[in-house]
Amino acid sequence: MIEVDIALNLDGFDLAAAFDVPDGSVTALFGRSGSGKSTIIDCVAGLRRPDRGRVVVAGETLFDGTINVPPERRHLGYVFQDARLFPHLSVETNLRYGERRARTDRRIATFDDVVTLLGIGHLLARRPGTLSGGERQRVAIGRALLAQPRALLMDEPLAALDRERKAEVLPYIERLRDRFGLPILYVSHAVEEVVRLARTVVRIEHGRITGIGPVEEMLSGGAIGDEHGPATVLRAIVKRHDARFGLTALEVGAGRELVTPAVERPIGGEVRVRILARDVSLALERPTGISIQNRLEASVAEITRPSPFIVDVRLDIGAPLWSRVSAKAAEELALAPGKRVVALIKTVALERE
Amino acid sequence: MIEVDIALNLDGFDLAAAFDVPDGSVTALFGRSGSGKSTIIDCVAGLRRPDRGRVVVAGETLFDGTINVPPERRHLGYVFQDARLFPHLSVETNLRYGERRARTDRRIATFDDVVTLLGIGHLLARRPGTLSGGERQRVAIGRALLAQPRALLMDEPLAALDRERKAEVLPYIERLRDRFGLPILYVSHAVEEVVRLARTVVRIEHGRITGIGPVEEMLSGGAIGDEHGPATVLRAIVKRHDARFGLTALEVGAGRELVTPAVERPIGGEVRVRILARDVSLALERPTGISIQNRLEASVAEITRPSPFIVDVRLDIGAPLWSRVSAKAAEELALAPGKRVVALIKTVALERE
Amino acid sequence: MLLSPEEVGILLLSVKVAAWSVAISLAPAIAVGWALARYSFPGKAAIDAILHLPLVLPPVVVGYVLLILFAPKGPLGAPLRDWFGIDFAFSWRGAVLAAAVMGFPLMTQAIRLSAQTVDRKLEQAARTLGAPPWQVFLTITLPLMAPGVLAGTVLSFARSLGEFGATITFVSSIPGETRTLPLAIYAYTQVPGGDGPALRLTLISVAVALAALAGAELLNRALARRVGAPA
Amino acid sequence: MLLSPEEVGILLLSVKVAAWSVAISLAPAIAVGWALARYSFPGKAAIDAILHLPLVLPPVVVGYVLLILFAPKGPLGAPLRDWFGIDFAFSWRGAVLAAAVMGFPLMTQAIRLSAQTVDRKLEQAARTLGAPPWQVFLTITLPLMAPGVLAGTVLSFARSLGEFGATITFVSSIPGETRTLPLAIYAYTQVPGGDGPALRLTLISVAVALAALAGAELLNRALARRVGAPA
Amino acid sequence: AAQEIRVLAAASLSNVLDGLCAAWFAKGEPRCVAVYAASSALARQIENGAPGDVFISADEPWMKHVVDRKVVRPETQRALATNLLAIIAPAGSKVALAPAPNFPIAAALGEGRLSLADPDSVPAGRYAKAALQHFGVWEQVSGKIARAENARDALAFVARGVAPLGIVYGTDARVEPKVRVVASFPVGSHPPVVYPMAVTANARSPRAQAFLDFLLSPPSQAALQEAGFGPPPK
Ligand SMILES: Nc1ncnc2c1ncn2[C@@H]1O[C@H](COP(=O)(O)OP(=O)(O)OP(=O)(O)O)[C@@H](O)[C@H]1O
Ligand SMILES: Nc1ncnc2c1ncn2[C@@H]1O[C@H](COP(=O)(O)OP(=O)(O)OP(=O)(O)O)[C@@H](O)[C@H]1O
Ligand SMILES: [Mg+2]
Ligand SMILES: [Mg+2]
Repeated sequence: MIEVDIALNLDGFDLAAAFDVPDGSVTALFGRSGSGKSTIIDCVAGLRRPDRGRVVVAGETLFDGTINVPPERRHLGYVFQDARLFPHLSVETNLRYGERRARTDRRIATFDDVVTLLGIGHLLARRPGTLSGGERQRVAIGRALLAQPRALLMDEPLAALDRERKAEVLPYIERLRDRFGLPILYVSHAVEEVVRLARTVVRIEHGRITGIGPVEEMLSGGAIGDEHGPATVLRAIVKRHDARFGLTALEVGAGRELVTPAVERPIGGEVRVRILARDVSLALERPTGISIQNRLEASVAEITRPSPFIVDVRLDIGAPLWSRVSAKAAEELALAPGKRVVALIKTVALERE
Repeated sequence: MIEVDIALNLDGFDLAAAFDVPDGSVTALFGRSGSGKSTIIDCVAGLRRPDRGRVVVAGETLFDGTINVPPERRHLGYVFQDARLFPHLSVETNLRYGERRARTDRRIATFDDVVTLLGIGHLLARRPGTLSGGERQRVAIGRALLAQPRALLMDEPLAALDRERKAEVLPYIERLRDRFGLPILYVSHAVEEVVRLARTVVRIEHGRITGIGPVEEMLSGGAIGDEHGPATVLRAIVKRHDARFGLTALEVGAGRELVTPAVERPIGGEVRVRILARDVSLALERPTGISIQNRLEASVAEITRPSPFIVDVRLDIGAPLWSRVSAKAAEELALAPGKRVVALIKTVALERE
Repeated sequence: MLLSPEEVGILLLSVKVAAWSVAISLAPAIAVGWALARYSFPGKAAIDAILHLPLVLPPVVVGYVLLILFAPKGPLGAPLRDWFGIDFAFSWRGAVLAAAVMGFPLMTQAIRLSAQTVDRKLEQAARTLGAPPWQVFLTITLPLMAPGVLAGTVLSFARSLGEFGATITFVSSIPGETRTLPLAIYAYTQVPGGDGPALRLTLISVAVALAALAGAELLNRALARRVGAPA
Repeated sequence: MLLSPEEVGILLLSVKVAAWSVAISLAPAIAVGWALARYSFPGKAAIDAILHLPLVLPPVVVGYVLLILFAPKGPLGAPLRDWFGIDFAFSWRGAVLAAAVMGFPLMTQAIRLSAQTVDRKLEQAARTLGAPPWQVFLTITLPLMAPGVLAGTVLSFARSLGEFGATITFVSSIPGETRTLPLAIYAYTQVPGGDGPALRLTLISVAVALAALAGAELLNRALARRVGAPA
Repeated sequence: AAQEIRVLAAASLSNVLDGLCAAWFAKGEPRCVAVYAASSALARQIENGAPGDVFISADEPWMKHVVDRKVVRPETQRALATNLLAIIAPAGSKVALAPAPNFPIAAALGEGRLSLADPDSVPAGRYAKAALQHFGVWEQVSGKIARAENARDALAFVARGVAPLGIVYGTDARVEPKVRVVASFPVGSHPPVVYPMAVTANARSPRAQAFLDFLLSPPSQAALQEAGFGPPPK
């Protein structure tokens, strides 16, 4: 766990922030350019001294005004917004720099894995001077991972990467998070990344935290989430596997079943599914002859309007489930609290990314 | 118009590229990290000398092996991937650097407009050293625009910007493009940006062009969109605005209408919509009592299986439209080429990003 | 410590000579330092070596070479005298020349060093913004080289203040004309019992150097602030 | 040009003295240059001034000060001799000391200059990767300072090769012991008809300097390649 | 090497002394190592404990300095040789001057300067000043002096045509083809130019005194006079 509670003043720019990053989870710092995200991360990493406050990682107090553990003994992997590769060392030596100094009792990434994942094998002998923007950033990510950190601080790590590479790196970061229980503090302007990785979002404006909460909640508020509307995270139990179609049936809430692409969990195991509100359609009756596999009986619990033309509906399916529809659809279906409807969710929309 | 036809070899990396950027249009260079995008732009800007080939802007030959117009007389606005602000000059002096040297007969941007647009008014007296990543990039964009260039070269200009700022800067670039007929060569990994700005996409792999074509064509189908399945980009004409529900009806293909959240374009104007295959459901008959607003008559043109359990269907709605469904749904609906179906697309899924 | 009029005269002369020496060296040193940092050309090593010669040779030899070259009938002295009316022999101008020659390698190396570190990507950016190479040099390269120019100036000024061997061999020690602080100090040390006055003059030298360095340090800090480096 | 055994002896002695001078200066110059570049502390200007003194003062005065301090019975000479058995007076070690003192400001300034330009963000990155400050210094800062260290070494080596006034005053001109190239050249210029041998020795000096500079230039290019700067 | 004899000598003696050292060694005596520097530097070094057996100074004040500090043995002090002062001009110069009371040296200089070793600090200059004072012309030329570091440098200014006239040691003047000796100052017009020598207090060589005697022997003196030096004063 990373616990942050700091304040500092930078020549007119005032910053005060307090939040936690639990183990095995990603917390995203979300805010406009210049709002103070990199500054906060610098404080956690020990590169900037807060005026006051405290920083605790894995129970160890790294800063509290008296204590100020130097960066090299914090064991945090920092991927900088600007890659900061060492220009006089080869790519390989850059990568090995932290690895050689890592504590041997914690090993989260091997050199070969990281090089393969990031596709930088052909660059190992080069100096950073001639790398392309994305190549530089990939090496920087690898370097931070190979230092075998006990937490990751990532400042727009994927901004310069193409989507294919992103699609390869993201699951890797997820695996690190899950397998080693790493807490990750993540800055990104890309909502998809945040939605995908983060459990919690810390919203920051002009150096002040204006909201902390689960991704679903924070992204429904408007400012950040209006792209996809709110999302629902459901806890579910694996009921059945359908090997023929590559599907898994999950039990969500009281007896209700949700069919998703195959989940590699034993029957009875617990999984989390995240369902974007934009992927949930509503029907008055259970339709037939339609490709949408999930048709769940539900009742309307609550209706909100994040904008005049958009309606977010909280359904009750034994558990809450959010759906976003257009104002016109809401009127056509005469949606109102208590009304019984069928929630339609495409199986492919539940593909774990 | 920018005409590019160049070849060069960089210590083992071989590049050959030929394409045009017509006036008043944006051409996007699309390719993976390290594929040679920045190198091409450097050649156009005159910062790197191709081994052979030619570069022509607005009819003037800037390079042809004999001629090699120096960068300062090319009058191209270059937004670098790394901002490259002058560290010893204030933000204001950085901005004014090109403006002072600009030809007075071409004036595409005024200082105040640019500063307001980019929200950098409060930074004018600062030195670049203490700016945040996004602030730096904004100043770099402003600096290039104020040089009053006759064409723009933009290398991931918005990568470090938050979405609100992007949403402000993008229309401005569109206006420059339209009002002054600027040709713009644009590098970005963000599909949304490209879809929105670019007319043409040049796809590049390992220094070789593997495709040039209109955005609709290049970004539809599997090649680029495979995270969510293929995507469709449709060119559409604004037909009607529905002020009450904040909707716009677009004509896509022969008489077929698509309802999207309101688009700020006059009736008759042209827009592009991008539709992810995962957002397109299929039904055998036109369903009723359902929140999904778009129900388009279609026929199955082609069926592909990117994985055993996933089926991508190319529909014909006058134009091609991709849909992704589970193998189970495909079997239930007995999908086969020629079959008539109804494509269902949620309005909220079409929100312009 | 009150200075005698003679000491004041020596001090002023020394400062004048050192200041002129720096002034006439600056432009050529910038040009040469920059060229050495940026370009490879045939004979570069030779030029570099010639530049370093004043360091390697005993100053007396340098002075002697200057004497041969710039004597009124010497190969350089004659045309300079005939065409431009400049006469170095036994004049403070000769002292300036000697000091400049001795300080030049120091100035050039410092400038070269900082020219090497200027990021060419910034220069490229300036070109795309419409600045031709000479403007790029004046507005980007030179300001970013400023720390090196400053350090080179300090080194060369200090070296000029302290220049002895080449000066006395080239233009001798003429009170009020070429007898700078080191020459005066030397003269005192050459007579038994001259240590007292020599010490006074030495302290004056130290004071001048201290003042010059303090000024340079202030400037340097201002420069550091300008590029926003953490103080 | 064939060298006489005497000339070879002088040459070897000169190179030995200059090499030792550089060798003993290097570590302190790096430490001092770096500290001056990075830290502000009370008395910094004074330290800076003291470092520059050997430039500002006539070398003879520096030599005289060294003589007084390091004479066998001098305040530093006596303890050094009694406790460590090191004797500077009138030995080649003294010539090394004189050369080192005279070259020190040159070396320090060059190093300081390049220490100023090392990007601290890279040092920060190294710390987050687990390197304590001394490792950061050795693996990041120092290699990035290499051009300055190299330039400083060249300057100081050249200055050491050419050092005359302080050396002759401090340790005299003892054949085979302290009579380096400049001292031998000087000796020849002091006697009638000595110009021929003096010229030969001068050419030897020039050749040594040229060789040293050519080596430095090669190293410098290698360094430039290493950091991937365009050639 | 413990046997060798180390001679600390004024730099202007170097070429003669090298020959004499060789002759001394040829006689089966210990090797002689000559250390040349300015008299002032040598005197200070001796004062500070420089190892050396014999000190030969270019002037008497520095010898007196070391005698006063008891770092040479006063009883061993002898004069090695004397020197003459000559007025010189560039080889092509037609100037004619003969030292006499109020002789027209200032007029002969014209706009030019008179090249001397520094009259305040260097022996050669001091002697020249005394000679000029003797003839009553010092006041006329004192503002036109170019003060060289030593007599050799003074000679160079004249040889290079930078100064029209100079006053240097006769020994220096006679071997420089680019200068012409205009006149010599008569003995008595200035204090004798004497090179005093002595054995140092910490001399270790048992042959130091013998070396002084050798230098005063007729063959050595002949070699000195060959180089232009005069015999030691009686
Ligand atoms: N001097 C060089 N020597 C060898 N290879 C080089 C050199 N300069 C660039 N390259 C290589 O050329 C390729 C193209 O680089 P470029 O910067 O154009 O890529 P890019 O398409 O802009 O990538 P990105 O999206 O990561 O910025 C890269 O693989 C890079 O490593
Ligand atoms: N030394 C300084 N003096 C004054 N202001 C500073 C200083 N350093 C940083 N700032 C300001 O502090 C604010 C926060 O900077 P920070 O780098 O943390 O922003 P950020 O949230 O990371 O932005 P971005 O998304 O653009 O990277 C910025 O407005 C920046 O200009
Ligand atoms: Mg930031
Ligand atoms: Mg690039």
